[in-house]
Amino acid sequence: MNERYSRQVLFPGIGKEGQAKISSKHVLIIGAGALGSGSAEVLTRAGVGKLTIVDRDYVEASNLQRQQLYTEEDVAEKLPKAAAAEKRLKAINSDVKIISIIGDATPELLEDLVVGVDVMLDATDNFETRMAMNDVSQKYKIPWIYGACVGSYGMSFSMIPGKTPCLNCLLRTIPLQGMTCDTGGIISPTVQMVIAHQTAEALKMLVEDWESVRTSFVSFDLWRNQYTSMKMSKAKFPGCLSCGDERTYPFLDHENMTKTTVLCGRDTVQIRPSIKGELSLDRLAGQLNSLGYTVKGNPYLLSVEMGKERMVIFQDGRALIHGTKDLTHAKSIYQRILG
Amino acid sequence: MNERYSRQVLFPGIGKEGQAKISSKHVLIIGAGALGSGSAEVLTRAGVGKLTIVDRDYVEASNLQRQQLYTEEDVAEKLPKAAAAEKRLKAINSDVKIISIIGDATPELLEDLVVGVDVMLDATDNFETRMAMNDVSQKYKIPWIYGACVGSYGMSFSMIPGKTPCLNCLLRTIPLQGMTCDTGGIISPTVQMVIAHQTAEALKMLVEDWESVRTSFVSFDLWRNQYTSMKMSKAKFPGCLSCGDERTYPFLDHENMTKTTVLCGRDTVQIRPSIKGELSLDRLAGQLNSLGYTVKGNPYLLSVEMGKERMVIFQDGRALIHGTKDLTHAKSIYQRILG
Amino acid sequence: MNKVLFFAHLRDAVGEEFLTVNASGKTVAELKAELSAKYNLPKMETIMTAINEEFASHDEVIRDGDEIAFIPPVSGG
Amino acid sequence: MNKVLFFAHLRDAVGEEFLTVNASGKTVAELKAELSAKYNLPKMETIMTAINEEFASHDEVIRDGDEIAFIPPVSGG
Repeated sequence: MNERYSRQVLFPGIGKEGQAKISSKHVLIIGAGALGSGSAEVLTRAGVGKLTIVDRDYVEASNLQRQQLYTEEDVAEKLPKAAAAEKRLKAINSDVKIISIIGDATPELLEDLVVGVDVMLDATDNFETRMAMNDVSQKYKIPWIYGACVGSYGMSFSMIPGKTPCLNCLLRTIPLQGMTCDTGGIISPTVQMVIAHQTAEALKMLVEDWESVRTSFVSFDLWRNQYTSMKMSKAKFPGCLSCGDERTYPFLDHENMTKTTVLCGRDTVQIRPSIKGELSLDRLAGQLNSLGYTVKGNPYLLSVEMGKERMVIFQDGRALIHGTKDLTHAKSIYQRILG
Repeated sequence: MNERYSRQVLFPGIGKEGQAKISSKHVLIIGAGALGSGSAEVLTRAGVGKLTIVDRDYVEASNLQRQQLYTEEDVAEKLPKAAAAEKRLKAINSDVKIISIIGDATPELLEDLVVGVDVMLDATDNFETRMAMNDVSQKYKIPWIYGACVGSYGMSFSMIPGKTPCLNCLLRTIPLQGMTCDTGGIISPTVQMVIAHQTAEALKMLVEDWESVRTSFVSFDLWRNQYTSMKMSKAKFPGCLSCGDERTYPFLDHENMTKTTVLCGRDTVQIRPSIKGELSLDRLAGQLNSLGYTVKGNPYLLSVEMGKERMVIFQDGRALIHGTKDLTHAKSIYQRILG
Repeated sequence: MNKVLFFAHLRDAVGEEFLTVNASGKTVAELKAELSAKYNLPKMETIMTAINEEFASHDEVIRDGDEIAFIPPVSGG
Repeated sequence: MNKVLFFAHLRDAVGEEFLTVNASGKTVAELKAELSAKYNLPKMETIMTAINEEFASHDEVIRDGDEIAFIPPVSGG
């Protein structure tokens, strides 16, 4: 018995056989923010065989309050999160093969990366990427684990293709104006609690203890002392375009994705969201105001100062990010505010 | 607004006032194992003013699977956990004053350290230390937060002197043969979940949101998908010697503590537990056997090979640790097995 | 009568952890529309609904005594 | 009748998440002694008991329909 994993092997749910399975498996984590850095640390310590982690951002001062792999030095060096994560994960466990990818988790990239993966963990900050993960999960029959949090409120749900409902069964569409950590704030214990649920589920899947995988949708509020388990046996939607008989995997389709374009000759990126809808600009302005942003507006648009950049948001969800030509950076700013 | 804590200040439960309070407070964490290293990281990232962390052990390979501040290098250097924790915590947040203490959390040390402390966090691995923390909490009117875990099972309870029941109300005595991570194993998600509860409670106390502090006793099993909240309003025991009218703080009394003595002229430490009781040697032998230890015995004693040391345990809980003269190390080995 | 529980920002908007309303005979979508208007709640189409701790679709009919919970999916991570 | 829930190693020892027993009129201590003998459970003196999700002392009397949970305090950390 490897001394390193001795306490985990002692746990009857894992044992020697389970540990051997864990060390032969490959986990893909999408996002290296709060949830991603935490889950990556848990699974690296647990001795997973291979771990791939994908992120498009670099480490900023405001991340340190909850993103557990990073230090002040990483902020000073402006390291990409994926690179900073890889450095720390390798210092923690040199047995684990860590693959870090600096980039936007587009459907194309997800389809490339998912080959040979045993479990996918959701650690992204927006529903567009989650819906793409959900379609990839169904198309390639890879289980994935949804996790999300804002403030003291968080949730998790395990999805196994062919067995459980999928995210598209539950939501039917991409929610507009989902609450994000940049609009609702976040405390680190909430992150820890979501990670606890996601990684426990991941371990069950890695040791192939499918009977123990949680079938209910968990949500909780640590500040209000709420915890609820919602049974999901009736949640499967037969007409679902992601997991039903007539499936089309709509969120792998370029048509249904946020479009980003650099506006010719200007230091500006245009963002067009996949879903046409009507934003409540009043509500958004109030929210951003109370967060300390400088917001100006009229009935048709809002203009928000965001450090070096300025974002102009129209009622249909379209936005212009002035002050950058970097498509990925612009999309990241947009999704931080609009989810 | 300090950019670093911006997402936490956005959370309405904290806000700017709460953040100012957090940065002026002092937290004492007893233990720098799984719970202690995790909670210390959360509170350091959250920007607590001062954090004192106490531990008697050094970093070992078997810790890395779940103890989040430590790396392979710390194991190679055999760093004391408190020192390794301090190093990493300072790299994470240089605003926080970190005080690390390498030593056994005896009642004397606890009484010294608790002066000026706002909240104590339990991250120890034995009930003797917890009962001493509980008495110190009552004597000096400092709230503390119990947390513990084994396997996929964990629990937490917040105790506020004068308001809630105390640990001695609930247990009335020190449990003999409590389950420990060395006998029942442990998976890291369980640790994360206990940390989530303990640190959420700590943040509520630090911002003085006493209304939001959880009054129920939480226990959960992540592998079996159980979660239960036990109401505690009827749990206060009027005759309690720790928090009742006739209080004597029994667990601060030297008489009620585990005694350790180096046996004259031999490389052996004798351990005498505080509570006289009858161990079930059969059960213990079975347990240790199934964990892979070499155990010999007769109806009066067990002899267990534990790496460099050999422990002989008698039916009344007394033990001899052969192969060491280090009192703290011997006590640590004993409590890892017997809780 | 029905107990209706609110989570996350819905709870802030309503100002209570739960309300007691008579929703018997209404569909989930009808109850959502009614509460949304009364409390000026943010768009509720994508908010999940549990009836007696079980996922319920928009057209499910609420019976007397059912406990309803509104669980907003969030996107932070 | 009473539903009795077991946590942690008690559940392993009993082999079930819960049992249905008739404990009406018994004290918590009596029920513990009975189950301990029947299932050869480890010492139960320091195991906490909840009746209907509320902490109960050893001498509390169980009534018909009460749900009992046995919650062992653990010491790992």
